[in-house]
Amino acid sequence: MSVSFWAWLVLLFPLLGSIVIGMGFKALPAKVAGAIGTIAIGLAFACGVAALISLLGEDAEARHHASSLWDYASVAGLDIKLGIFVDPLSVFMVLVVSGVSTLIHLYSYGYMQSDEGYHRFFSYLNFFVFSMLLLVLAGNFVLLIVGWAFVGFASYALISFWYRRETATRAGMKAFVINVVGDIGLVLAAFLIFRELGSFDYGEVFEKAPQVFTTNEWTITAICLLLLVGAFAKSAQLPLHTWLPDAMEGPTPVSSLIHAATMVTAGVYLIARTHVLFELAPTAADVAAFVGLATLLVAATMALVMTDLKRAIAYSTMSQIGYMIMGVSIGAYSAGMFHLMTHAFFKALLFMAAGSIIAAMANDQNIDRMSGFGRAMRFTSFTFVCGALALAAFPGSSGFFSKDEILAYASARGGMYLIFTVLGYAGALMTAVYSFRLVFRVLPGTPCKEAQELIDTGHVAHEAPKNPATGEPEDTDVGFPGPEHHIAEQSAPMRVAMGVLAFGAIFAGLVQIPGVDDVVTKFLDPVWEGSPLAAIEPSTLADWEGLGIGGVIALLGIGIAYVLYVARPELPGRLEARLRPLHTLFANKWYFDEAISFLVVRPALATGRFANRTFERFVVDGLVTGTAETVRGAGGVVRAVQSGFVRSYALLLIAGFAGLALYFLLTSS
Amino acid sequence: MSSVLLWAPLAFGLLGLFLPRRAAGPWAVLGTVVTLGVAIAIAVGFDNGTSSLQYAVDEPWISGLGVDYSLGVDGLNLFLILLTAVLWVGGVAFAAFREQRNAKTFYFLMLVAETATLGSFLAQDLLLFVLFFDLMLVPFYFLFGAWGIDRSAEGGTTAAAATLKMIVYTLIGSLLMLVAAIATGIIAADGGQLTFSIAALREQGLSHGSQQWIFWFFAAAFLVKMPAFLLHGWMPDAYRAAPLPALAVFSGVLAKVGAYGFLRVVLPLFPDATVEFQEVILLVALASILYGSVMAFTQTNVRLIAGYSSVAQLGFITAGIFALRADGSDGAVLQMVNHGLVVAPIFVIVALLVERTGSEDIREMGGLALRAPVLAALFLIVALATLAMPGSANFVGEFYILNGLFQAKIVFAFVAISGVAMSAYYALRLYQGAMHNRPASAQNQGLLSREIGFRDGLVLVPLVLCIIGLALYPQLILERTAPTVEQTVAKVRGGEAPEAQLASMSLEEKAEVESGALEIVP
Amino acid sequence: MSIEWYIVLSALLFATGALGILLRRSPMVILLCLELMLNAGNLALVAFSRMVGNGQGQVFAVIVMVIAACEVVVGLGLIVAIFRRRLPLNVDDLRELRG
Amino acid sequence: MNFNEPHIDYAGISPLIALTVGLCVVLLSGVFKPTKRWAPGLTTITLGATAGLLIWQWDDPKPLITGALRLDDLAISISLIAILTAAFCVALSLRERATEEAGSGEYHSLLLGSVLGMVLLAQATNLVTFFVALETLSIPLYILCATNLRREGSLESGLKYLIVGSIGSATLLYGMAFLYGGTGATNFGGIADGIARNGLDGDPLILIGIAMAAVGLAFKTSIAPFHQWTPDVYQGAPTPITAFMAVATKAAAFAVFLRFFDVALGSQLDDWQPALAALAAISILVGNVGALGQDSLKRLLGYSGVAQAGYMLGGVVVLSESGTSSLVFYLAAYAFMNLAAFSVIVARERETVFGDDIRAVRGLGAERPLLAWPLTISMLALAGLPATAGFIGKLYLIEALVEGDYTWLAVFIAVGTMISLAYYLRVVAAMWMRPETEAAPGARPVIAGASPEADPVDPEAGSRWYIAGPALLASAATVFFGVIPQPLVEFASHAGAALFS
Repeated sequence: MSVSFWAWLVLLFPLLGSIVIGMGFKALPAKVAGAIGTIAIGLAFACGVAALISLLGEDAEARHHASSLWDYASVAGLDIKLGIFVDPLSVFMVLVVSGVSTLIHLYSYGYMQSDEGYHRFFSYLNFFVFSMLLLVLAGNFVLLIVGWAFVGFASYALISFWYRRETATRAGMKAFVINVVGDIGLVLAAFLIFRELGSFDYGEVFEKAPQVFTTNEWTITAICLLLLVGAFAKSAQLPLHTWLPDAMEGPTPVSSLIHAATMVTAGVYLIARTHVLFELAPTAADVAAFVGLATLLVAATMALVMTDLKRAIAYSTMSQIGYMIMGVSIGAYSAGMFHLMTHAFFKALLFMAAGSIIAAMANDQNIDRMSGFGRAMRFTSFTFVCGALALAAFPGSSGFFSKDEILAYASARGGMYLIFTVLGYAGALMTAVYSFRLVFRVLPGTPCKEAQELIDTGHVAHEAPKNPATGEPEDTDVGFPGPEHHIAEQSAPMRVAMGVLAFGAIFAGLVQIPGVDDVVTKFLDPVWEGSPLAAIEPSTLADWEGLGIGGVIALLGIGIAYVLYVARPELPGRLEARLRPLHTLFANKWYFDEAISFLVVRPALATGRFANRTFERFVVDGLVTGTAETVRGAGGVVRAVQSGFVRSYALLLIAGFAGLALYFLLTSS
Repeated sequence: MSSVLLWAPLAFGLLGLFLPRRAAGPWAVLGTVVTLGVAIAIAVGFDNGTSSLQYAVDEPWISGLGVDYSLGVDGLNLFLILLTAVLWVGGVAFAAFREQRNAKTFYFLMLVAETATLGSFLAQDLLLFVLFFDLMLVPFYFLFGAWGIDRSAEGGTTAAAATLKMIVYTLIGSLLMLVAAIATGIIAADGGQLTFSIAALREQGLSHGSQQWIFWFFAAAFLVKMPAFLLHGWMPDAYRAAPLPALAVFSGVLAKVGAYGFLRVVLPLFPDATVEFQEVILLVALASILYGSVMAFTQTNVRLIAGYSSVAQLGFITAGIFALRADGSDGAVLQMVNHGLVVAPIFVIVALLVERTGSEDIREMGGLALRAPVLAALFLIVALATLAMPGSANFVGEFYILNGLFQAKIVFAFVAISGVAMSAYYALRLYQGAMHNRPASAQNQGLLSREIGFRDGLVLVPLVLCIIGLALYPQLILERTAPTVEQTVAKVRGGEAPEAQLASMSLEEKAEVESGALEIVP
Repeated sequence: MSIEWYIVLSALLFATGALGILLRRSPMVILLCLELMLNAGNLALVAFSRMVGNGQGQVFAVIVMVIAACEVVVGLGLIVAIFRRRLPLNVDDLRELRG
Repeated sequence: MNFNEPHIDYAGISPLIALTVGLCVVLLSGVFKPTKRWAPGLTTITLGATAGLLIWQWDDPKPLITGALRLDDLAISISLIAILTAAFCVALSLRERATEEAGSGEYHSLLLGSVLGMVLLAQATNLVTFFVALETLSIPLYILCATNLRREGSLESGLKYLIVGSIGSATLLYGMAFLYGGTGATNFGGIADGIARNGLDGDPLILIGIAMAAVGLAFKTSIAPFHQWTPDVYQGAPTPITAFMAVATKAAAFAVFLRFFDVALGSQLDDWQPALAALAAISILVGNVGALGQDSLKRLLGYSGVAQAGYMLGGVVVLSESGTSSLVFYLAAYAFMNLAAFSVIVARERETVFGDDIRAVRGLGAERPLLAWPLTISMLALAGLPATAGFIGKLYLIEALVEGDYTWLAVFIAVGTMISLAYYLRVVAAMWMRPETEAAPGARPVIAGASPEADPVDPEAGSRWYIAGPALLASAATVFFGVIPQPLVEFASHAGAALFS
């Protein structure tokens, strides 16, 4: 069995799953549907592994395959096939995506139990995974765009899954439109590529590009910047990130799927995939790197002050993606991809744990109301801590190795790239603080009402859930969301999923210990062969120095968090009072939403209103009615002349004759 | 064969007049189905890869006036014919499942309309084309006027007034076109044997001077029909008045005839003028895209949202044609079919929504998905196709169009593509407003969520299947269209200055030129 | 005596007839004026036929007289009919048909 | 002394003889009570016979009566159109109040007299015959208009027509005098020679003559600004007569228009062509805008007639074979379209109290499809929509105009047609669609509707054979020649060839 065969199977199973569940929403019992969904993704993962094995069977140079099913749309010089491109990078992505997604499906299997839309949910979920896999396997830019947009749609569908929530539907719309902006970026980039290289095909493009373009020529820069628009929209980088916190309207598994594992990492993948182009356009690459840096800092500041559990984690995601974007744009490809993987583990884990807690809180996401869950939900708390440790890059955890590798590479590249190292560490400090802020606010302390009830009765609070955003009661009567809540403690599938991820979060780092074993790097290296940037290798010593610093900073951050939220709980209040303006800025998400609505949304609507009320009525209709009126007026004249006086008729007749005669006489002479 | 296709609907329509009222509907459906059968037979027997005319018929009709009865099928009209046949089955069937006032006349007119529309696609004689082009309007005049909705209560116009506005407005173009067509024939003949056969006229060619004014007479007709920006004044009232089954086919097919006319008549016959006025038309197209989209996302009447969205879509199609590149025009033809395939279902769905909510105001709908998952799913697919979601054939169409535009006139492409983002907004708004959120029962009591009935499903599902099928394999259309389009566009390129020609060429074409394989005719 | 005078006279007649129609309201008078106009034509014909020296003009004139007579008869008939309907004999009051 | 009798081509003048004889017979039949009922039948027979004789003469052109007349295909085709119209008129006049009052015999003989005038006019090639024919055509019409004695409007229209008409003929006569004076000839050929011989190109005398002749003819064909009698007379006259006038008069007048301006004044083309073109444009505009918002259908058709005359004048303007043929074709088509419409109006006049008001046809589509379809078809045809003879006619005319480098006039026709849609379709809408709420501006109570002398109501009129028949026949012909125009085109092109070859 060839690699591409397995790759096609990878695509096939989720699609089938989605269709089967979607079609059989009446026939299939809920559990079956869930099972089908989970198994479908599981099979995809299996095929991914198979692909990996058969790929490793070949020698490094030959490890890329293109295969196509049929001509999708190829006339007039555009040659677009329904084709895939398989190489270590895509296989790596396939594994991460399908692997984590399998666990998330498993989790959802338990978590969504009582929800009416169970079939719809799994159908969407499978479709989402399919789209993501299509995105990473696509063999040409057009198919990439297709996958790209499918992912966008799937996220829309999942975000507005509880479509009776106004807030959810609005959030979905927001996400979709911003993603479309991203798509447009890609489309334009594709056009420009076609104009210069006459092809959309990865292989051809990456082969021709170095011959056609000179470094930093405006066209290639433009291409890369346009690609970045797509990448930023998808990966929630400034300033196209505003959809992401709102996306928390979706059910928790969705959040973990969209954020942790798949969608937001697409941008990282895109840059890594097109690194050939980016290396021809260093300027664009640096732009990307700086945007990544900015994002990671800004997002971290927001995460510091968020009181909404899921949104806080969402911002931390933004921040982490910032690291990855930064990494892949400065050339730390393998490191970036590695961080992508570890992040997938621990972030998915964090969301799941948070989901479990929120369920216990009857959909209340406000951390100010949470406390004492450490005793109430031991397993959840344990996994939550694992996730937090990894996120905070606690020495030995997966995040510890992956994040610091990026920073180490930055310093190794030297020059202005040291900035990234320095500020990266600053970000790391914040990361540690906010991640443990969450831990310390939620787990220890005297149990809150819900926690207490859980401890005493072992029952999840059953009061009618409210929409966290608006506080309006949910439509549990029609099952959006379901009337009961499910927590890890009481649902085996959820526990399994979280357990596996917790393991990954802690130990995944061990596959990539500098100097000891660089599994990921070795595996991915063929992809970047011939790239000067990838050749730069931080010395093992430097690596370890970096790790040392990272470890210290992580511990420091955790310490600060401990002081602030456990030892001296009154401090945060005072700090807040002291740094009021700063806090307001952070708490209001740096006013990005306001800015966008002021710059884009309002003007658009205003134009619409003008067009509707003024232009349409006066110009367009005026054109019609005006003419009609003129003609009718002329008719009035004619009928007025038709006075009925026979003598006036005679007069006109004679006048007409006179006129005619006059004309003739004039012409004659 | 083409004659059979052309006259079958009319024949059924005439026979239908002598049937009992009850039978009228089913009989009409049968008629459209038979027509569809013939159309499919033609498509199956169609030999792709050649740009020449197939199933050609050519008889003298009015020998004294040089008018021939000549029909034919080629890449340009093959799929538009299929589209017509398909949509008419849908529209008539949808109507047949409901009670119609004065049913016999209604179906008779519907079938006359089909013949007229097919005629305007099949006609290969300029005057025949004009004749059918005008004839199309007549049945719709009656359908809209007599079976339409009187809006005077809600401050609108009566059906009669709206449809009068429509027909006068659209005939302004067509009558000027009649003069222009005759002028074309006579000037081209130049005292010699008078003929209006498009093929012959293409060979004879016109002087640049006469091309200039004739071009505008034709352009006026086609732009009004689409309708394009500033010439769409007739559209809102007509769309609000029209009975939905008729409207579905009307906006699904008739709008395309305008765009088709550009490809069939204007480009081949007036190449110089086409090149000369390329920018002007492109500006109009852009205006249509932007204006249509903006209007679409501010409207609250579901019919008008669909109506303005098609203004925008036709803008894209026009832009594609006037990129004057093979890919742009390929995309345009594909997009014509796609748009027809999405806009007709939208109007069917609108009809269903109105039945469920008793209102056409998007603000008074909502939450319909709850008990109608299937309807919601179908609607969702259609909506996504409308916004040219990548992966849909509409995307491929727009991709080709915009690519052509991009390679030809990069600035226009950048402006045009902003319409894509807006389309995403208004299409989803339409879907969400109807299907999602809580039912807006506060404003609207009559609203109830009901699943799509089986018979309506029979209408809607096949259309949606067509959409999906094309999404998987748009090549089906593209490869059959391409040869004819290449030839059409090449004609224009011939009239173009060499450097401009070079500028608007894809890479390997450039290569060919350099290697001398491709000759540039200045 | 040259032809001009005849033509001038006939022109005067013609103008008088036209003016009469424009100025007078009674259908009778209008009929008279019509006669005047026709006879202006006759005069011109006869004069011309003298000038060009063939009889066609005079023949024409004779025929025209007949026709003129017919017209008057019809006109009078109509006037009688109107009179019997007790309608005003004033063309300005006959304006039910207008607009 | 021996007297050599002139050679008389009896075959040639047989149609005229037939008509004259028929005229007298019908007149006599009217005198005696028992034979009174035969009048319509006899008239029809006469018309049939004449038509037969004319067709017998088809396609051998020859001068008659020492060149005073010329019997060629143009004349024949026009005469046939006139006769056809007359036949329709006879059918529509059955049981018509006007007929009763005027006395059947007189009524029909007058009709025949007018037809005789037309047949003559179509053949006239001499100023004398021209004038005589014109008057023979007009004078009976003056009377026929007024035959509905009980309706004030009828009398009024008769008198108006008489007065204005006579001014027209007087002007024409005066113009003829000038032409005769200039050239010393009364037959068209002679005039042409005279102009050439005496080098009278652009001579004021001739030009004034031309102007006056043009006025006279424009008047008869109701070209603006000499059209003002048309709406009033059409509305006032009994509807069958209106139908007859609307079509036949135009046809005959256009025939002589062609002959006169081609044979006699062809050399002066450059002088009169622009003038006539301007007249055409004016009457296209005036006619179409005047018809907007008219509530009386007959009046509406009157104005539309003005506009249509404008279109047809185009055929004269270009002075070419195709122009002539297109004109003849259009006249034939015009006959069918109008006759269909007028038949329906007659029907509704007798069925309803609304007379010829547009209200009379409201909702017709639902209750009386058999009447609604003919009227609809004729309206669409008049508006020049495809699949009707009207469309082909316009197509033919425009082709001729473009050939003759009068494209701007063709565009004018197009523009006029657009305006015309507004009122033609208003009638259609009234029949098929729910009533318009906005009342037509300046709507006045109409004669027939408002006045106490409204005709007695015969609710069955619309389904009587002699009304429904003509309506269906005419509309069927309209559609037939719209789909298969070839035969009519042949017919018309013969006429065209007759003048130019």
